[in-house]
Amino acid sequence: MQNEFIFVGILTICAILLPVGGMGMSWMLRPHKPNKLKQTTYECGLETVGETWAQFKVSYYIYALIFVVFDVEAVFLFPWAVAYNKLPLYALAEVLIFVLILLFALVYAWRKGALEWI
Amino acid sequence: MTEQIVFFIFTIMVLGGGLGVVSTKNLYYAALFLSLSFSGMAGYFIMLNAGFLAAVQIIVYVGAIAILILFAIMLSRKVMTTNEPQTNKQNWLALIVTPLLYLTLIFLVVKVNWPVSSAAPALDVLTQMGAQFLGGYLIPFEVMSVLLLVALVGAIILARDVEKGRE
Amino acid sequence: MQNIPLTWWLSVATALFSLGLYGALSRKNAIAILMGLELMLNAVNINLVAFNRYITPQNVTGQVFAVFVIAIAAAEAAVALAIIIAAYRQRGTVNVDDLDSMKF
Amino acid sequence: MEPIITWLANLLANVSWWPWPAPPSAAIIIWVVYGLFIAFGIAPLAMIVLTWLERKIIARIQDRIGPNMAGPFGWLQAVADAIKMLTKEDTTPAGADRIPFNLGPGLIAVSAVLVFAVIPLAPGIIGSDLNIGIFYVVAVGSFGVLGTLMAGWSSNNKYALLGAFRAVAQLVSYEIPMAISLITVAVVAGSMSTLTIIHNQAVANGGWYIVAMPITFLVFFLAGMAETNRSPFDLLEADSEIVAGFHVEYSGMKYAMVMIGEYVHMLALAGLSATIFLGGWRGPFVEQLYNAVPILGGLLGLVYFLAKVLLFIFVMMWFRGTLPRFRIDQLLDFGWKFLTPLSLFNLLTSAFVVKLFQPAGTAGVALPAGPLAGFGGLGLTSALLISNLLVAFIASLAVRSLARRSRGNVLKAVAGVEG
Repeated sequence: MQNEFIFVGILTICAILLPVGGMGMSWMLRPHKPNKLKQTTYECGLETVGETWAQFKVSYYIYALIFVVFDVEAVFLFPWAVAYNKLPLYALAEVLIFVLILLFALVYAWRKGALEWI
Repeated sequence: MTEQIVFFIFTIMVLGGGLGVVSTKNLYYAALFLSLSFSGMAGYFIMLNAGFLAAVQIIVYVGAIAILILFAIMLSRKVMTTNEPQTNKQNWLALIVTPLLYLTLIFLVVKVNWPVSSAAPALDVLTQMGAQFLGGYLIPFEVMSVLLLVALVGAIILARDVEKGRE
Repeated sequence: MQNIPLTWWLSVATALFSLGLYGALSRKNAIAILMGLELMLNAVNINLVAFNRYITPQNVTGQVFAVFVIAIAAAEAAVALAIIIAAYRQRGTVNVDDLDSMKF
Repeated sequence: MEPIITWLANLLANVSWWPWPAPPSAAIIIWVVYGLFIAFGIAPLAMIVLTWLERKIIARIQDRIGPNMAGPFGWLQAVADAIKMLTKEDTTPAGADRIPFNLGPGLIAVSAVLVFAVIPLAPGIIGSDLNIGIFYVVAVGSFGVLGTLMAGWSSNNKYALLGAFRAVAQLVSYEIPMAISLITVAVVAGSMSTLTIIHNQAVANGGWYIVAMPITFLVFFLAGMAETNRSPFDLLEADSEIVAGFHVEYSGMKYAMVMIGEYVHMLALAGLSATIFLGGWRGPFVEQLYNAVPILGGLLGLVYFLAKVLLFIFVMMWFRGTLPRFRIDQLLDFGWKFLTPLSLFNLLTSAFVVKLFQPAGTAGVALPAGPLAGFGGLGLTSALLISNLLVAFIASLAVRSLARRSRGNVLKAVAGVEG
């Protein structure tokens, strides 16, 4: 196991203890008096109409989609950035091609109107 | 000893998450179980001297693919009901085939004498990886950007044109 | 590290692969099938990285492959979900048993 | 951490009264203490101090006094709020998915706290110097996105669900410019480790990165503000217009967890900006003093670091006090159509400049030196500054021409309606 990640594990446990401890303490201290009115959905006092699972438009999905593509691109660029100092000039040219192809993807999405919030 | 305990914790996350994905009727829970499984796998990668890959796993799977799946579940939500069975007619066949496959593979895994090396793991994983992306694996690297471009174009056309057709 | 033999990793990967295969074969919902596929790809990744660590620890080829697998999984998920959404909008269902005609 | 670990190890070596068979190693003890300090010291303190500070600063900007009744300068107000949150009844809406509903806020808080593992507080005080440092920061941020979606989805409230989807659209949009500006930093520093980044910001190596890469800094900081849901990017919360976004159904301690997540995230962003762009604990006399008397040097470094962090916190609150809120379409446009291309171009030009100044190959790598390698760190800094300003100038030209075109379209449309 890699040594330097042990602290990340310890910190994760401590960080999980924070909400667990906080909610546990509040559970012991706070009053528990639920009633039907309190548990209704909060809509500024109005009655809820219709079901919660409203239909969503597809723009949300398209933003997530473009994000996935660029996220993967960023993943590939991080090791390149670290190795960059130890590589000859061609490293720049290759990444230039890589980034330009993906910039083309961005331009395509832009021209297609996928980046418009209607 | 500690390592084995940590391994078991991650195994519970990975396999428990996987079991949840295939057994729960609620797709929302399935996606959350999937994220749990992915996180456990990131722990595996850290144990296997692949810290960078662990971060990639979290970023791409938990941060992007799980989110994308949740969005897609939301968009096709209307047809999803949790009270009817979620399995199809071949369920019984799958229940027979997959354990058989599992047993066969386990048999192979145990039988083969793996040439385990005892050399120390590489220290400069990141530098090596960057050098390999731009050296030996240059073509896959560049093709990957084309693949991402094609995926984006295809997905936008698929998702948008339908919307236009409905208007 | 050598406290954990290689076969443990391989067994977990096999179990995960079988789970994913079962999910992909038996579920009705297309998104659930996709999740099964993702599990299978992840099982392959465990194998790649474990082999890299135990058999050729000096170089990182297995990890490079795993990064490619993850990237392809992302592209696959993006397109697959777009197809599912398109199918849902056209046909009003994401049940693969009902999506059996080649022409919409 | 090494000096402290060695110190404790020496201390433990002399202990003969340890009750258990084998004492845990010094490193583990230090790490557990430090982890508990981060989770139970920094995080609640961030919430209490920052809420008070924010109310005071915003009040001053708006020509009010702010909290002034409880305690001197009203600072007990924040403590009172914390106690109120702790003892308040916590209602769960009837149709909520209970488990994810409770997990969501926890996940948000955990993801914010985890960032502190790689932020060095002072020379010698860092949780763990990961070689993937700034990449790790991007990774743990992903859990926050998932937590947001879980919180909104499980509430069984359509406004919470809508808010969660908007929030996630915003968070993922700004993750890209943030990641790309971090890549730019990694190219210039040649490493992702936060300690190496601080080391490379010594005056001899070219000085603070904010001087060398102002555009990268701006992109990072703005994207980070959007990631923390701070005004002017806080439209998913927008407490003066809508009640709240994804966390509308939360009350009591779970609401406090969402808030802790927000404020700790804000502190982490300020700490990261200070580490990456302002040299972290770097300042006059720190290193000399650290080499002579480690404790004093460490304290001085901590003071410098806190001063830089407070500066960034103040800037964030200043933004909130002065700037109006974005609309969602403007927000996404700003992320995708401006920050993302800008950061990509900036990455490419910075990489080119770095290549020009690259020193000859070290340790086994045969590489010719860049043509301008003789100028050293300061030369690199000034060249990067010039290239950054050039990119900014070109970007402003592009924005101007695009804005003119869209204004022309609007004018044409108006003329068409009138004619």
